[in-house]
Amino acid sequence: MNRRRVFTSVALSVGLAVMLGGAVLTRTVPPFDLAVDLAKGIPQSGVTHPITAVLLQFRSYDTLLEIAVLLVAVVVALALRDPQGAHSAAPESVMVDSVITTPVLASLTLMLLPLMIMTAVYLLWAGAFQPGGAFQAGAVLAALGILWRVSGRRIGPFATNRWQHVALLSGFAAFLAAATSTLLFGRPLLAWPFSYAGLIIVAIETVLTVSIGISLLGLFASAPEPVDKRA
Amino acid sequence: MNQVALPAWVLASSLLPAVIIFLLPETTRALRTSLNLGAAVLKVALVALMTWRVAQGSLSQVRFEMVPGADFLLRADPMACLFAGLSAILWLFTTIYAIGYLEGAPNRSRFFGFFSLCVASTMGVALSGNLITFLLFYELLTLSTYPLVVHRGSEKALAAGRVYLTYTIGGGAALLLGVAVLHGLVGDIEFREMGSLRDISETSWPILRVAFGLLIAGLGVKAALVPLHGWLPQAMVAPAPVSALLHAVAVVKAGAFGIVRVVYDVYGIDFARDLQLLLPLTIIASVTILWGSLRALWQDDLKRRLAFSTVSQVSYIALGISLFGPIGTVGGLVHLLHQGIMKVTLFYCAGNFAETLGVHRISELDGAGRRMPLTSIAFSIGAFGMIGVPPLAGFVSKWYLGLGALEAGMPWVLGVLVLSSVLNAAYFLPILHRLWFRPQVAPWPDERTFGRWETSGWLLLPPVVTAVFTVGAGLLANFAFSPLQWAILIARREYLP
Amino acid sequence: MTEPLVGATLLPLAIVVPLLWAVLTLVRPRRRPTWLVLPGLVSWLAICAGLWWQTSRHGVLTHVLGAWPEPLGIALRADGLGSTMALLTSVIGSACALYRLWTPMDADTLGAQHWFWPLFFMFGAALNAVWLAADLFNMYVGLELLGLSAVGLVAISGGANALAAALRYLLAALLGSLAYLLGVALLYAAYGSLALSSIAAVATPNTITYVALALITAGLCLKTALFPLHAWLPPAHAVSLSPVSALMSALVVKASFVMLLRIMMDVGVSIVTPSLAQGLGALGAGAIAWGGWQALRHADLKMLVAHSTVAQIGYLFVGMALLLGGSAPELAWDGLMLQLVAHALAKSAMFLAAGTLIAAVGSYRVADLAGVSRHTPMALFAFGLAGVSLMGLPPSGGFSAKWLLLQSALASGQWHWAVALIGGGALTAGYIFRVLGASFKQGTGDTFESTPFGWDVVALLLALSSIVVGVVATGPLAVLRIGAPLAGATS
Amino acid sequence: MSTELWYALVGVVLVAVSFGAFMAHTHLFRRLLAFNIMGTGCFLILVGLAQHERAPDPIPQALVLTGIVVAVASTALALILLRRWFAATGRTTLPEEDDA
Repeated sequence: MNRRRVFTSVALSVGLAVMLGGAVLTRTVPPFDLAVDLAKGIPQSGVTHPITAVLLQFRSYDTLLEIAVLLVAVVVALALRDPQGAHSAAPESVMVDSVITTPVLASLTLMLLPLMIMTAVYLLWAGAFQPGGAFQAGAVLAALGILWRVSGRRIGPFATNRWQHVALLSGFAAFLAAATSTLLFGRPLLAWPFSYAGLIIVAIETVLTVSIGISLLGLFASAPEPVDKRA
Repeated sequence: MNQVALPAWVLASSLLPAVIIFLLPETTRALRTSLNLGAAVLKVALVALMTWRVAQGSLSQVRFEMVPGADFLLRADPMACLFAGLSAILWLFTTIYAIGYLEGAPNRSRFFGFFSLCVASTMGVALSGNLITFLLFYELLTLSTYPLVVHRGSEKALAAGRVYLTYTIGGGAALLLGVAVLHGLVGDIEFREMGSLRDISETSWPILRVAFGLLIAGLGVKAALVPLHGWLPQAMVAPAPVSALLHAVAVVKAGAFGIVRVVYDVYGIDFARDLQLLLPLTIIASVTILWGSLRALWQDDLKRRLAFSTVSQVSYIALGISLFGPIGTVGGLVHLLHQGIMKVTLFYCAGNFAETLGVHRISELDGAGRRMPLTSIAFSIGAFGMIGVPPLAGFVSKWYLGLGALEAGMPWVLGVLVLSSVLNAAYFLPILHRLWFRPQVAPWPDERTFGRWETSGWLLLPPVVTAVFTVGAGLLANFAFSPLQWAILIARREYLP
Repeated sequence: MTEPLVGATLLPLAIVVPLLWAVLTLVRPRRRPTWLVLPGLVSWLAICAGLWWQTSRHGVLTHVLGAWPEPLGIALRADGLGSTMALLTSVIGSACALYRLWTPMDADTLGAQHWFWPLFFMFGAALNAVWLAADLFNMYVGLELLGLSAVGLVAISGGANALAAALRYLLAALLGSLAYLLGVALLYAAYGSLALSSIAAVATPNTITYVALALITAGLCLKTALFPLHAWLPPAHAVSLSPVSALMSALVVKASFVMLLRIMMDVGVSIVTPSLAQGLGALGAGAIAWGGWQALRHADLKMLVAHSTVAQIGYLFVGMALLLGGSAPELAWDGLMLQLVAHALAKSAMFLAAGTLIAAVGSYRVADLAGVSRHTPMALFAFGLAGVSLMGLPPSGGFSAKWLLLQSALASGQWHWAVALIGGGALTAGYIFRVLGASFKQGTGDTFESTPFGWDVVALLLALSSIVVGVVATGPLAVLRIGAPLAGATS
Repeated sequence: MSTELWYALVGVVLVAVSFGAFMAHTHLFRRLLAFNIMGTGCFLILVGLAQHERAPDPIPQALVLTGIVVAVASTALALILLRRWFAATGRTTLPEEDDA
């Protein structure tokens, strides 16, 4: 990379550091303290852990859109994945480079399988009263899937396999349905009645876990096999 | 139809045909032709009705708010009728002429669509009741004439189109700025007899002068005031009916008419004098008159010579306006009509020579008078009118302009008039001499025969009729509703509160 | 009281319904799911129209999500600007969708096209989410959803060029939204709230606020492709499918601009000094000049139109300068709003028309348009009408917008903006007539592809509305003033 | 100086450095990495700055979780585009930049 580019970059980064540093150091005590309102809100939220309460009650709309973002990423991945079209059953592209064929990994994966599923379930369940929740659990599931794949086993390509396709959608679809249903009862969007709130949240989290796991795995799986054109 | 909406009807009578014609397929010739003619006749009728009503003193208008603080306002007042009447009548004949001229040419739907759009915007210019509406239609006119100028799609035509745009868009920008400045100063500016800027404090007079300069610069482009006239001679590559439109019916006239509006109905003639704005205008006009005539002398291409003659002739209007006093005003206004009638005649004839004999250059015209007597007679009448031979229309204009100059205490303008008349004679008489007194030397470059007539009837009728008008406007100048009487009516209103 | 409640229910619907159709079209991806898409478009249009009408009758509408009041919870808020943009989005979105439905699919044989519709509806939902957002962090999520779906739409246009454009666009978008997020983090640290309204009430000029606003402005200007941060825009808009280009140029850049406008008017107005406003305006003027110049010299038709977008964005920032640093902010607001609407309509019409022309002559080059005026007059006419509005020649929305901005500039005695506005118009005329002139040229070999009639209709309707909106601007502007952050604005 | 403020300052350094890297590099993958580090720094600032001299505030933590998901999604999308681009052209940089 050329000299001028480096100089400008360094200058920019120093400038940014000064700006941010100044901002951080001159910070004053803010006029609002949401933590207080939050503490008041928790009892009506139906969950005990504040972060989960924020994610799925107070700012659940953000979470809805966040899942939509994830879905968009997966959709684009799938779109770029199958040049032939969604329903021409394309043979699964086995990723030549990323398959590690050692008996160790193969057997280890088999042993890890139940353990990781258990971890995921635990994380999901823990989310209600301590750090944890759908995304973490989903990430673990995805990791499991990746191990599975890297160890040379096959996973149906996501664009063609109906069930995985549905599983992919289900998380967002369920969340959307749960969010909208309240409108039918003349309540605001996402305003779940207190008595059901906890139940609904757990349900959503569960579906989301699976869906997020499959989404992440889909993102991994649908990367094209690396072909070095220059070789 | 109720009379309040009358201006709207006048506008619609060419706007709707424009839209319909655009949608017509190329092949439906009969329908398109009848639509054109029907609309043109209808418009003449509507304008006549409107003029009649205005003469009785009833003032009809259409108004709604476009953007906050700026109204869309169409209004029929005497001056509007003056211009609307001219372009309505001339449009009728130009339409007839164009139908004959474009027989079998490609892209006729496009042509006639923009043709009608162009006249619709001219009507808008005539009828607009405030500066912003005027600006609106003035720009629309630019847009709708561009496709006509480049209609042939040749390199030359496209080049001419580029020149045309460069000038008119630039002018439009100046006009927009001028209007915006005035609008910012006093809000929405309606056209009113004696103007509406009288009661502005002395302190903002400099701004008013700047605004006047911007407005005249913007309008001067279309009115082809030297040094903004460059586009006009270029644009003569367009088909003959378009030249007629540019030179007599729509574009140049819109510029001149705009100057009239600005001087009389925005600033007010006496306020303009107090601002010392009239003398510069007089000088520019005089320079343009002489320069145009001088350049015309050296042109061999017939249409090009006519174009420079337009540059010179149109400035008579600006000249008359800039002469303080009712007589000068009458001279200017009446010339708005007379120049239109005479110049359109000349362009029809030039087109006929080109279409029938393939003659474009004056040096090829020898003996054309025998081959095409009617056309040549019409041309001669137009030419004599331009020179100002009594009792033709041109004479009336120049007579009033001369008296106006004396009234305004500018005798030197008389000199300008005499000199330019001499120049007119100097570049028109040789043409007539070739037409009538020279024997035909070479065969016509590209001759077409049309049975017993010297040329197609579509092409022959318009020049003959307008030539008759040229005579009539001079002979019958004292009858009611003659251009002269109408101009006097307007002048009376402009000076006597 | 019931009616405003009904109206308020329309806010979440405006976001949820497109999301729902995104899911439906995702269940079984098809290239042309006409009978699935049409109901979606109709309901979308109906909801946004209703929302606009409700806003015009009842003033600003608020929907408190989850019944958790701000600032703890998130609210959706529809002021005049928000609901107008939502309506505009549904109209232009439906137009582009119809154009897409009329596209003969053998034209693009790419399997990726199956995934157009989910992304399209996600995109629509994201736009509405941004228009109606009232919470700084929620705006961030909405902006990311918008950015990613837009990148996706570019990427599936196919070909390596599309990939490169999408990558460039994605990097710019990510950097921009991260800068925005940094700014939001600082604002939260300084004020302890994310609700725009509550911060606006207590905003004070101190270092952290300045830095936050600087970061937010920089990030959003990058996303709005304000000169000189515009490099990513032209390729991204030029390689896309024509309806996608139309959506991007008409709406996406507006989303980040509207966010910036809201933050500036609510939080920044007491903090931004006139000189800073002048600086933004200067960049705008630079955009007008540079974009116009580039459009004049590009041989590729869609690149020309895309650069015209760069130039038109400049007008928005000139308007913002007049809004923040001028003495006639009401005029500036009206002009700015009208420019937003008129440009959205005109530019979408122009991109669709350009797509038709390109399909007709089978080439992207302006020079190859010779003779097309005879073959596809309607598309050319639409292009011309849209051009009239972009040039700011009367009668058109562009003219009325420019007129109002001009009035504001003169009233503030800031003549330099008047010069920029009028000069920009001349440049625009230059490149528009470059296209028209080329198409009027007598064609050598008139061999043209025939194009769907529907294409012409859609483009022409959009172009006509961009003209009409300028002649009857008073009504829409009255709605756009509802809840406007101006002194003496009706709320 | 409280721990949270320390977090925030570390975040500032991370953001600044990675921003410099984002600007300096042409290799798309490096730029993506820089972006991710920038994101991390941003989250550190968000969490750290919000709750120093104060009771721990769970809201920024929740925001950060949302932010992380969004960042993961965009990173994944970027990676896929990047791999496609590489597979299609064998380039690791954008066309206008010299293949460094």
